[in-house]
Amino acid sequence: MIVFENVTKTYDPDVVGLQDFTCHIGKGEFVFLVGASGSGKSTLIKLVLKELEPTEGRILVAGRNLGTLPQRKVPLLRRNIGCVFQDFKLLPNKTVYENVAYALEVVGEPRRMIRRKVPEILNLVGLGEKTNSLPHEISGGEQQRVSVARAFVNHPPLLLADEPTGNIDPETAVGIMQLLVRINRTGTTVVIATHDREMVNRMRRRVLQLDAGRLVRDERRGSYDQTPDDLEEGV
Amino acid sequence: MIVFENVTKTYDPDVVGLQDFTCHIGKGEFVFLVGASGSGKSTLIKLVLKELEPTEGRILVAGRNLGTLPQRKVPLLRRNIGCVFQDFKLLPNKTVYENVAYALEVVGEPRRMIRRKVPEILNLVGLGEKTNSLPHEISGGEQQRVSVARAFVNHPPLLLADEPTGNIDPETAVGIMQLLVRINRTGTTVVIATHDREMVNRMRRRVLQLDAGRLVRDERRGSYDQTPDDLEEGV
Amino acid sequence: MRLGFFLREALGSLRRNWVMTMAAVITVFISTVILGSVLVMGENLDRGATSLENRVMIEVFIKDDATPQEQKAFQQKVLAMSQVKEVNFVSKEEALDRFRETVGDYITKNLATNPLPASFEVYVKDADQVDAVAALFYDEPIVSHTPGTQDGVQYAAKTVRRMLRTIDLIRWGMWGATALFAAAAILLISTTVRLSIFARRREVEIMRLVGATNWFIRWPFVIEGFAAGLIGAIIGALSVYLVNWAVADWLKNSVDYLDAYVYPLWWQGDTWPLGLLPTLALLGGVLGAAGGLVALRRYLRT
Amino acid sequence: MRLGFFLREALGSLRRNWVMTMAAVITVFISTVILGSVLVMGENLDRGATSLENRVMIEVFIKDDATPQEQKAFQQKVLAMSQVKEVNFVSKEEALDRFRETVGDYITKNLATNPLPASFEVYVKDADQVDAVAALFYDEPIVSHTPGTQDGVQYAAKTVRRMLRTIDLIRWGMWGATALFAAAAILLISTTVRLSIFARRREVEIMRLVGATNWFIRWPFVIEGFAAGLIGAIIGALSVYLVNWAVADWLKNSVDYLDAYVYPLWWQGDTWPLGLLPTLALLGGVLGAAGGLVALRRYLRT
Ligand SMILES: Nc1ncnc2c1ncn2[C@@H]1O[C@H](COP(=O)(O)OP(=O)(O)OP(=O)(O)O)[C@@H](O)[C@H]1O
Ligand SMILES: Nc1ncnc2c1ncn2[C@@H]1O[C@H](COP(=O)(O)OP(=O)(O)OP(=O)(O)O)[C@@H](O)[C@H]1O
Ligand SMILES: [Mg+2]
Ligand SMILES: [Mg+2]
Repeated sequence: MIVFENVTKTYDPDVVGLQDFTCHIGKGEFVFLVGASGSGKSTLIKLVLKELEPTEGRILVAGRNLGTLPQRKVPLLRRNIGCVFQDFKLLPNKTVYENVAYALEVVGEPRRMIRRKVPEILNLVGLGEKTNSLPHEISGGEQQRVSVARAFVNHPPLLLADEPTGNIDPETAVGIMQLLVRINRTGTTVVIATHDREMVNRMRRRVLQLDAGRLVRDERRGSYDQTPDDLEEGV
Repeated sequence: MIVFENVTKTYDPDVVGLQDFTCHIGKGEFVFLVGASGSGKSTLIKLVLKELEPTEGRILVAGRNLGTLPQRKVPLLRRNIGCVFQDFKLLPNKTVYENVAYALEVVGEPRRMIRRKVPEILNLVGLGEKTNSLPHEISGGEQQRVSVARAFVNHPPLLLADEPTGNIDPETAVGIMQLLVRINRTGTTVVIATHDREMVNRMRRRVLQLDAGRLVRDERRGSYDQTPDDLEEGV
Repeated sequence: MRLGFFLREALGSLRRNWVMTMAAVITVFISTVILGSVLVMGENLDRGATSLENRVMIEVFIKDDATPQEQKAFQQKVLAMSQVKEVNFVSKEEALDRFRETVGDYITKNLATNPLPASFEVYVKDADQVDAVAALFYDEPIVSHTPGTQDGVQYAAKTVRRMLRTIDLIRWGMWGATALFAAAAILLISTTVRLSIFARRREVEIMRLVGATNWFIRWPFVIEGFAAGLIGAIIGALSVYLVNWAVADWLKNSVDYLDAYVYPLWWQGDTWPLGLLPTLALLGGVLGAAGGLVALRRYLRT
Repeated sequence: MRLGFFLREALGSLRRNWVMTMAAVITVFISTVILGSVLVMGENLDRGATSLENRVMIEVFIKDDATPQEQKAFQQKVLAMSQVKEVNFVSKEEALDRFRETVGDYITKNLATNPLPASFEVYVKDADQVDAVAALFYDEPIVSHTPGTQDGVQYAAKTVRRMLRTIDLIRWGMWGATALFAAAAILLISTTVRLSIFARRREVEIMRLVGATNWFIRWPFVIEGFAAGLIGAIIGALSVYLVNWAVADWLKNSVDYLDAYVYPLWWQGDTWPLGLLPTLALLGGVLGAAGGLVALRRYLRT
């Protein structure tokens, strides 16, 4: 689903975002992306969305080379990727409902379907009562869940989540994670950047660890922290 | 330091923010504020900053009644409160350095002092190298740490932190917490809204738990979760 | 269905971003008022100039011994000329009467005979041709010249030339002003639109990240710009119309001698097939929409 | 020190928010150009009108039997009048010469004697007073009336009245236009400033939450508005000056007969102590700053 080949991303004044990063994420995988603050997790996600261009290297998403993908095909790419953004990226002038519906409008979903799907997903993330609130009228965690709902509502084949539970209490977070797992079971590839040690340790899924833009660990059933055992099993 | 007396805050269409909330936080205390997403933690913090007015009840901060505090005294109040905002609230057109320096400019700190204090605090939160970056050029966790630095730099007598570690990896988070504890030892009152179960459980400080705007637990050496024991000890 | 969505988006946005909506409407409104005023004033000046031009007259003095038949024949010949609009005959007696009116009795009383010749007043269609037309009469046998001169054909050559030059100047000035104000209007509107889209650049960025195509993002903005522009321009055009109407009315009633020069103009079907002010209104809408398109370009690249 | 901070803030912000800076500068620029053009045109019209007024003349015809002493005495008496600016004497011979020039030899040749009286041409200081001044001469013994009339004192009463009315109209129109365009300029500038502060309302909110007092927030915005306004207005005022100068120059060279009516105006020390265009430039700055202040109010309350 996602292939990174020797990808390097440096920001203007030699700030390293990602350094010689190579990895392969198969269709239907469930991957945690961990690493200290500033280690390059968001950079990686932005690269997959073609929000950023890599300085070097090649990125393939669903078999398409992002480097040669023409600009006018980018919306199509993004419609097939659900993304929970670290800073939510909600449209400030749209209600919770409209924000989620927008992702469906974009793909030309008929209104009838939108009217059914949006409340469904909002109930699922526990926002049934905030349908008509504007983003600035709801709490941080609620905003984050709107972002989660918008990323899900499309049932995209690829789901990227950048710290989707950072502003959510552990219980709700578990609910969100269960949702992600359920979605993963239907065949969706899921990539989650997170700092939630407990969650990662409990789920024991594939873990990619970044450090200063480099891949330092890639375990099939990893934990949040790098243990000596893990180290041998891993890269 | 902070006194809430039967404070109720309802948002426009009978959305409850805080409901009949009464509590007393003494000078020099270190308090965790926990509760599910949307339970009213941020509302409480906004009330202390007089960013919001309570619908009912009385709030005293450092002995001053916020209800009768004239508008022109509000800046003075806020200068004596350091606040880490859930959404960071960095000035988008100012560099990391300028953002932190702004909190000192506001109180009329001489430039010489600013030039010394700001790099100091930035090094402390691990941002020594991002001094001249703009907020959109740094990662989520780095932004959060700028917000933390800005709240600290003043050495205010009261420090409010709204999920100050939500976007930060556990290790850096521990560092931030140690910083908070150190600041608390110098006599600063610290109130932290958080979802970080591990942290709360490890620190064993006073915990206030909110549920749908109501205070449901107030323990002197509490944990994140409400245990039957705690329940007896508490409210 | 998609159109419905775009319309809803645009209207919702107009309502929610009313500071920006107001800014766009006000800017277009003022631009329309300014441009409309200039156009209306220019048009009035132009008409005034034309009516001045229409007064350019050539006096052709007739020999006292010309027979009525000769006079008649000459008059018909002149009338048949393509450049000539109108010909009046002024008899010797009429000429003396007019002279008496202007200089007073005490001069005409002193005259032994009537020294004034009869004349034809020839009005040309186009003031530019007055020289050419006058030249045609010089050699007519019926015309009375002082020997050795051509003073039997008289017209205010210098005055006509000045007038034509002044009219030209006024027309140039008018076109210059119109061009200047039109450019100013376009610049103002595009500045406001650019500013309001700048204020919403983050929104645009989010829409792109969620997979919206460029046109999916553009349409609501275009509709929005068009609506705001149209509203502003309609209010502006109406204001111009009302003020123009009121001023024309007031001038007509209070400044009787001027009334030939004040035309209430809002339709002007000949030069503006859609009407002057409706065109302005439409233009406001189109400018608003185009401004939106242009301003969006920056945020839709890459 | 604080001033230094505010200045740095303002300049940094002008640089970083250059879309907004440009918008403010362009808006003030256009406003200044429009307002400046109107003021300059108005001033020219006003001067033209004044010079027309100065030509208002009363002709006082003198009895043929008046002695030179009587004439002298009368002339001095008239000159002493406070409303009178100038008096010229026109002898019978001059009058005939002038008459010959206008009507041609063939009439004067027919005259047995010189029927034209000598006259004084009296120029009044203020065209409004022409009636009153003329009335003063009616009963002078030296004045030659046709018995039973007062036609020995003549002035183009109807023409003067029309002229005065037209001049009044033009002045009114000019003031109206100036007021209109000034209002438009203020509205435009305040709209742009409001829009750019709207785009930065979140910033203002953050500053307040960090404990900045209202004036601490305001100063940089005010300085910013002043600077942007000043820059725009200076460019605008310079443009008006250059265009005005070029047009005046061109008109002077190409339209000789008009040159009395074209004044290059940019200083105008009498009506504008600081100079017309410098005042406009300063006004731009002040408007920018004031606009910033007013627009901020909304976000600085509560
Ligand atoms: N401006 C507002 N207008 C209307 N309702 C609001 C507003 N701000 C908050 N609320 C509502 O008030 C309740 C409490 O919000 P608050 O932000 O205090 O929650 P919180 O405890 O901080 O949650 P989180 O952990 O998700 O940040 C929520 O239900 C929220 O939707
Ligand atoms: N637009 C940018 N310009 C310059 N440097 C940037 C930019 N975006 C990110 N960086 C830098 O690149 C590095 C990686 O950033 P990234 O956002 O990928 O980190 P992250 O792993 O998501 O961190 P966090 O957990 O704090 O969100 C950081 O050092 C950051 O400062
Ligand atoms: Mg990140
Ligand atoms: Mg909160």
